[in-house]
Amino acid sequence: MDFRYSDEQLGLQETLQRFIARDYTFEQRRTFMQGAHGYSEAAWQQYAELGLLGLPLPEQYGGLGGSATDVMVVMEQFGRALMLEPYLTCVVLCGGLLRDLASPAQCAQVLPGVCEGKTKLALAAHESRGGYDLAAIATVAQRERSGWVVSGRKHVVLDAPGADLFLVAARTAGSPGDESGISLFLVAKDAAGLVMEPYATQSGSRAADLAFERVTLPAQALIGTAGAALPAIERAVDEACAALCAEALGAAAALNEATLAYLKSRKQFGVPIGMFQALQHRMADMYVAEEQLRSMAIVAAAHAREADAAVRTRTVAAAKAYVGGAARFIGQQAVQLHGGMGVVDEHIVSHYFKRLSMIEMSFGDSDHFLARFSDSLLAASS
Amino acid sequence: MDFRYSDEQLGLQETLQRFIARDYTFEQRRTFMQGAHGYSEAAWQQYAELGLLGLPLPEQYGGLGGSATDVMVVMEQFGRALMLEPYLTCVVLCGGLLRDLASPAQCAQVLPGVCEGKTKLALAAHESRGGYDLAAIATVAQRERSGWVVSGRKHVVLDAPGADLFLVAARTAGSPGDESGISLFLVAKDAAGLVMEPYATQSGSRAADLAFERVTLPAQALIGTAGAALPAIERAVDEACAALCAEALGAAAALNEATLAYLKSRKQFGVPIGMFQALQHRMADMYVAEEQLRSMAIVAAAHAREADAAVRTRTVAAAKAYVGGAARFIGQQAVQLHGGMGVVDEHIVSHYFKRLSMIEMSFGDSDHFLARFSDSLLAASS
Amino acid sequence: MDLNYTPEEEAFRQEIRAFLAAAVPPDVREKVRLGRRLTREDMLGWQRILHARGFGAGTWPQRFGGCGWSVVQQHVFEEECAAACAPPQIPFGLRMVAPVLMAFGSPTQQQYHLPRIIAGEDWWCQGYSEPGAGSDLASLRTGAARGGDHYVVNGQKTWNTLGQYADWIFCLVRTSQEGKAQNGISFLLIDMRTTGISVRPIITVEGEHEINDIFFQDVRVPLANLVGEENKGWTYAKFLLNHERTNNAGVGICKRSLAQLKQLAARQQRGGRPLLENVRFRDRIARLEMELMALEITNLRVLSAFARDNRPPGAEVSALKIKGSELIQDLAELKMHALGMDALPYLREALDPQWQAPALLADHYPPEAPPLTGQYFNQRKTSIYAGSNEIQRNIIAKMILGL
Amino acid sequence: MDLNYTPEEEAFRQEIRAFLAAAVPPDVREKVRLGRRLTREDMLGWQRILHARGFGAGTWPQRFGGCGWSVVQQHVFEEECAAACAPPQIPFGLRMVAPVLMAFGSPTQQQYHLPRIIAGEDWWCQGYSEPGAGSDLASLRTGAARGGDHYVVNGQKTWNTLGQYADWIFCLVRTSQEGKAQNGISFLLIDMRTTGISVRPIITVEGEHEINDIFFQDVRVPLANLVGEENKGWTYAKFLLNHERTNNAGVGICKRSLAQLKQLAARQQRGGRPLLENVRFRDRIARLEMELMALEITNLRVLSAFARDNRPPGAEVSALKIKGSELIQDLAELKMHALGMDALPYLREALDPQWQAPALLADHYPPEAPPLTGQYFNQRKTSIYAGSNEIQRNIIAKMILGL
Repeated sequence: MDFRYSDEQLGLQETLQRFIARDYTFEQRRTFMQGAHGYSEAAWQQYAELGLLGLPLPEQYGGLGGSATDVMVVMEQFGRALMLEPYLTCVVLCGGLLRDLASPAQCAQVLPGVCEGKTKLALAAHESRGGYDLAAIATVAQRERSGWVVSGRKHVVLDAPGADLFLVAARTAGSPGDESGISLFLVAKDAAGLVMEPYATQSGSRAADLAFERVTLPAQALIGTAGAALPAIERAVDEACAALCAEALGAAAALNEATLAYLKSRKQFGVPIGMFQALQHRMADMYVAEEQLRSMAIVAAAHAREADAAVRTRTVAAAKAYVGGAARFIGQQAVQLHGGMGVVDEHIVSHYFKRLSMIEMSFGDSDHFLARFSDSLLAASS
Repeated sequence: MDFRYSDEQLGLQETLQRFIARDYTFEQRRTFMQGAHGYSEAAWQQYAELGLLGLPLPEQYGGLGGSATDVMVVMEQFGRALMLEPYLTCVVLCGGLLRDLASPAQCAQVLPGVCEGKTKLALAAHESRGGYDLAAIATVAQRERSGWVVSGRKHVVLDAPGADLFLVAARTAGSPGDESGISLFLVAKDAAGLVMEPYATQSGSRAADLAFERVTLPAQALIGTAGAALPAIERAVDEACAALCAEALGAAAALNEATLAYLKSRKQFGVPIGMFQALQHRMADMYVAEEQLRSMAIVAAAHAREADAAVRTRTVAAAKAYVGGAARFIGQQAVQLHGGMGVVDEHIVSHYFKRLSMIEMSFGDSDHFLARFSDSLLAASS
Repeated sequence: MDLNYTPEEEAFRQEIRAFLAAAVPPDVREKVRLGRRLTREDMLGWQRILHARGFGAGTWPQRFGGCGWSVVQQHVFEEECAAACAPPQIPFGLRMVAPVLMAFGSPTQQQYHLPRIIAGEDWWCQGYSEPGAGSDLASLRTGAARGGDHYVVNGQKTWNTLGQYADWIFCLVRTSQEGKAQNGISFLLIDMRTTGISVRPIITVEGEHEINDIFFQDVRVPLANLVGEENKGWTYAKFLLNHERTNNAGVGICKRSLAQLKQLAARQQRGGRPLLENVRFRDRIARLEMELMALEITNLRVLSAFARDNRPPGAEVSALKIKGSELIQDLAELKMHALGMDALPYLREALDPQWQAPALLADHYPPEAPPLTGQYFNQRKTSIYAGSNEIQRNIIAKMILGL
Repeated sequence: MDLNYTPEEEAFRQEIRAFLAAAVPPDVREKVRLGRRLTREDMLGWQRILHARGFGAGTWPQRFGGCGWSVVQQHVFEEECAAACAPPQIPFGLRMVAPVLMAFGSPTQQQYHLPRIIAGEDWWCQGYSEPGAGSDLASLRTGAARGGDHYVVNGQKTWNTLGQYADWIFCLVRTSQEGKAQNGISFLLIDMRTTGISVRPIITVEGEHEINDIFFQDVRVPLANLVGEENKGWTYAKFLLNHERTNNAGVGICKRSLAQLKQLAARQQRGGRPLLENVRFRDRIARLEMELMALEITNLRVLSAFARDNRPPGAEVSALKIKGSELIQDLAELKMHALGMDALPYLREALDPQWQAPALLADHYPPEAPPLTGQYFNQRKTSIYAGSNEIQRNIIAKMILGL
């Protein structure tokens, strides 16, 4: 039993921290946010050089074959620095999904470009009018001649504007809500009939709605077996949720640090406000929440690639729900303790708060995951 | 709009306060608890003389025809003094049920004795293994010759050991869970075949389980129309819940007073512990909770006899759920702020805490009533 | 005990309701309903409409052109305004500086300013907080030095709300360093067009320009613009703070927010069914509605006691502030959650009334959606401003509980 | 990062589990499982069984007869004990006075007392708190005056747990009025059979005799029973408090409580269906299980850091105390709620192991039911004793956050 990062992981962490201190300050981030796709392409190339982009990907495709805990190291720093690049969607979510589901030929076609920072991926899976259900897919892929024709719409596709390729979940059989019949396709951003409506997100990155208007794909665009993609998509989303827990940890820990520093420096009535016991106790509760959040992020990483899908799903659900609640508590209280300074754009506190809020809302809010975990108790007892 | 008690109500309140100060101190209460039925028969006779026992009952049967708010005045003082007598069950619940459901002849037979303190009633309605559903009745009453034969069991019949007559809900048609088919019968405590298993309750009064082993009743034991008693029982339980909200208000307010006094008198580290800001803020939250609780108790009393059953039920449900939660908060925090003194039998604080807890558990806990209220939102929207 | 409004109050409510149904401009109503940006003219125009009907200042005494309503009537008015999606009345003139002028201002000040406030001619803003003086307001440092028939003001005010629209600002300034910090403060009225005033926008968490820093560099203010006595400003400031706290509960706004939440929950889908049918989400709504039921009565209890005893609001309003702010925050939070993944888009242009959802978004993104996430972020301010909820708990502990 | 126990630790767990399966007397196991009263003999007897197997004192060094287990091993042991429904080990001797004697006691004291503690021959109790000295322990007033070869002790201790069973009491007494309050305190070992000691039961909220007042009237205590130096007792007291705080999370007990809650929810009926199928109740269970998942890892993180760095527990354990106490309270609360109306009966006699439910009750009243409501009441103490959760927050603020 050892809850420390390994020496290699600590090395990676230190590398990232150095990078952030020099190339990813809050002010630099503000300019990145104004970039074409809402992030720094230069930073992305740096990540490629540091090996981050292949971290969880197989070595034969240029990756490092790292674990979910390795990813946790990276995502924790992404949270601390509020980094905008599409690491979660491109590397963790889509990279992991291809790793698990794609053929060696497909992996060899796409993953090296991901590892090298030349290719960016995004997952087009949600379309359920604000719902989170990955089986609620109405987009249809029909076999035609030697390939497929995809028609349908995808909502809030994270990091879509900067993506080169989309992994698109479409139904090759069954009806919305059915667990089987869902297939995954690789679609280039410039495919004929693919329409994109891009927009910013509340925490500074970009997303888009997509419409597939009879988009024609070759046979080899199908990833994995037709109709059997849902388990892999769910696994990839679980791994992404575990990574989000780590990102929340980084942001919450940094926010607690900022709040503690503010309590010590901000004076009212002639003394630092950290002298007031009610605020001391609040800060103590925020510290405790961070410790518990950290534990759940560790649990999530440890189970993110668990072979038993039921155990993985219920564990990640518990972690995402718990982390969402703890991050909300820390975020709201940090704003409160900062007073007016907590609600202004020029101070980083509001950005941590927004990011923590959007982490909770991504892939399912705390109620959604509480429900999954709670319902798993029924299965366990019967 | 006027949220004050009327002059008559204030007079009643003052009378009760004088009575309590002289005849119902905490130490006197302790001896009453040891009495045959766990309360003071002398106090009961005093209530009769003060007119309390007929307060909500019709004047033609010796009552005063008072409102639910009049009852609120009494129950608030019952809460403050932790009074043990079966006012809630005998007068509010059973008296109100007879008033609404019984024939004039039946009322004339029973209610004068209630008003005079000669007859005590208890309601035998629950039997659902810890459930709160008033329709879950399996006890059966069969027509035989000119009367009825009742068979079944009733659980946790409050104040049963001291009761002279029971109002017994039994099924004359249908199956457990059906809303129709439930009838109400008047059964004497010494009826042949009626077996009682008495016990104390956690807050100092008494209750019992009852078994009806082919208890034979005359035709006139039926109260109201056969099979149609449930709406009246539900109404009476709602009125009892409103009265419990008032009792909780009295207990919570007295507990807040005791806690505030303790904060001012108890010294640690050389100062009264009420000097510590964290405890000041807790006490402020307890004050706010009491104010909100009071508002909900007022709402409950105002709607306790509302003609529209749906409005009455949803309003009382909201009040009982809210009051249960607020009382739990105040109770737990009062114990916490009292430290060790909060968890000992010799100090009144633990008794307030216990009573508040049992008020929440009676007739349905906060989750139960939240569910009723929440589900009513669906009906309202459709 | 009578929970009902009097027949007179009910008649008053009907009168207000009928008036509002006709008077709120449809485009403005729609902006309020959907949370779109309001212009300066939208708000001043609404004040003029109210004034034309004689409803310009509900709680002002009639001798100043107000309606002289009771606090209960004012509550009814505000509740109906919220229900009718009327824009908010700008409080800085009507509810803040005006009561101070009525109590402490010179006849000249009263005669010039009060009619212009009630008629929607001048927009006022507030100059209280400074970077080093928030909850601890008495430590303010913006100075006003006498020079001839003028004060010369230098310093900085912050957390100034909507000062970019303002014609006038009322300021607390330091006119003396003697004695306790509270003693040397004066209350000045300053024309925003005076040379030396600059306004720097502060963008708030949700990306909007709602507040400002105001800088004063050698700003010359006529001595006649001093309210009351020099160095007595602290008294007027406390008087103002008490008046500011009258509608702390915000019951009307909470009711509209709850109604919107329910509509949203009835329309948003989860797994092909309305979100309202999801017991977990519905329970969260139910809890807030219970809280609102209690708050409404608590609020009316406090207001009716004030009206009956004819006294100004006391420390009881601190409880209303705590509960009201928490409730409006919780409602905003739940509305964001109702959006699910649709909470993520940040469509700044969508707050413009002209905005039409692109076809792709229109498919799933409800018309109420654009402001909701930002409102959740922005509403965190309600437990911070006008005396943070921590300050309110201090007030309860000290003034009510005697701790 | 490795969340797994080592193969050695796993083997250790299996060894403990096998031992417990055979060693816990079935009647005692059943009492623990159903929350029935344990006798003094049940608890001392269990200590003797543990001692006979060499498990009498897991964390004591081997030179004092202990096992010298790591904190992780001790955690595994306690978790298995809780799962096996073994009775608790009496902490006052083993975990409180013994570490003080090992560190500061005389060889004579060590040689006499430690073997008797580990062997379950003596029951110890604690004499710390006084009516005027709770969280502010240094203000204690029980005095010990030197007279010849004795101290003469006069005063009162309170919140004494299970002193009615005790052979010995360790006391903080005042031996000097000089200097700071902390300076004049000494640590005495007192034979409970000494003339002048009287024990007055304090009945706790749930109606049981768990704590006492202890009165000392001219109690003669040999000077040899002083631990360490006179007037240095505060140092030993702080040392003890740090040692007391090692198993603050109570993860094993929480796990057993959660398992019981789930069993209860699977068996209790609501509307003809198991309560566990009620989504509202199940969600409440789920929230507590999530909290426990987090707490278990937080606890192991703290313990493994202590073990690795070979250092005594630090202020981190305050977080474990807060979360652990809240969780055990919440679990007790939920179990009471699972009973519904059956939470109301108070059957004092039902806590006796011989009790059989009368036929009428047996019909609906589950065998776990009798103690549950009382446990909910009683568990309120866990956020009060051993340093209230407010004190724990003070510790975190000061020691960890530097506020």
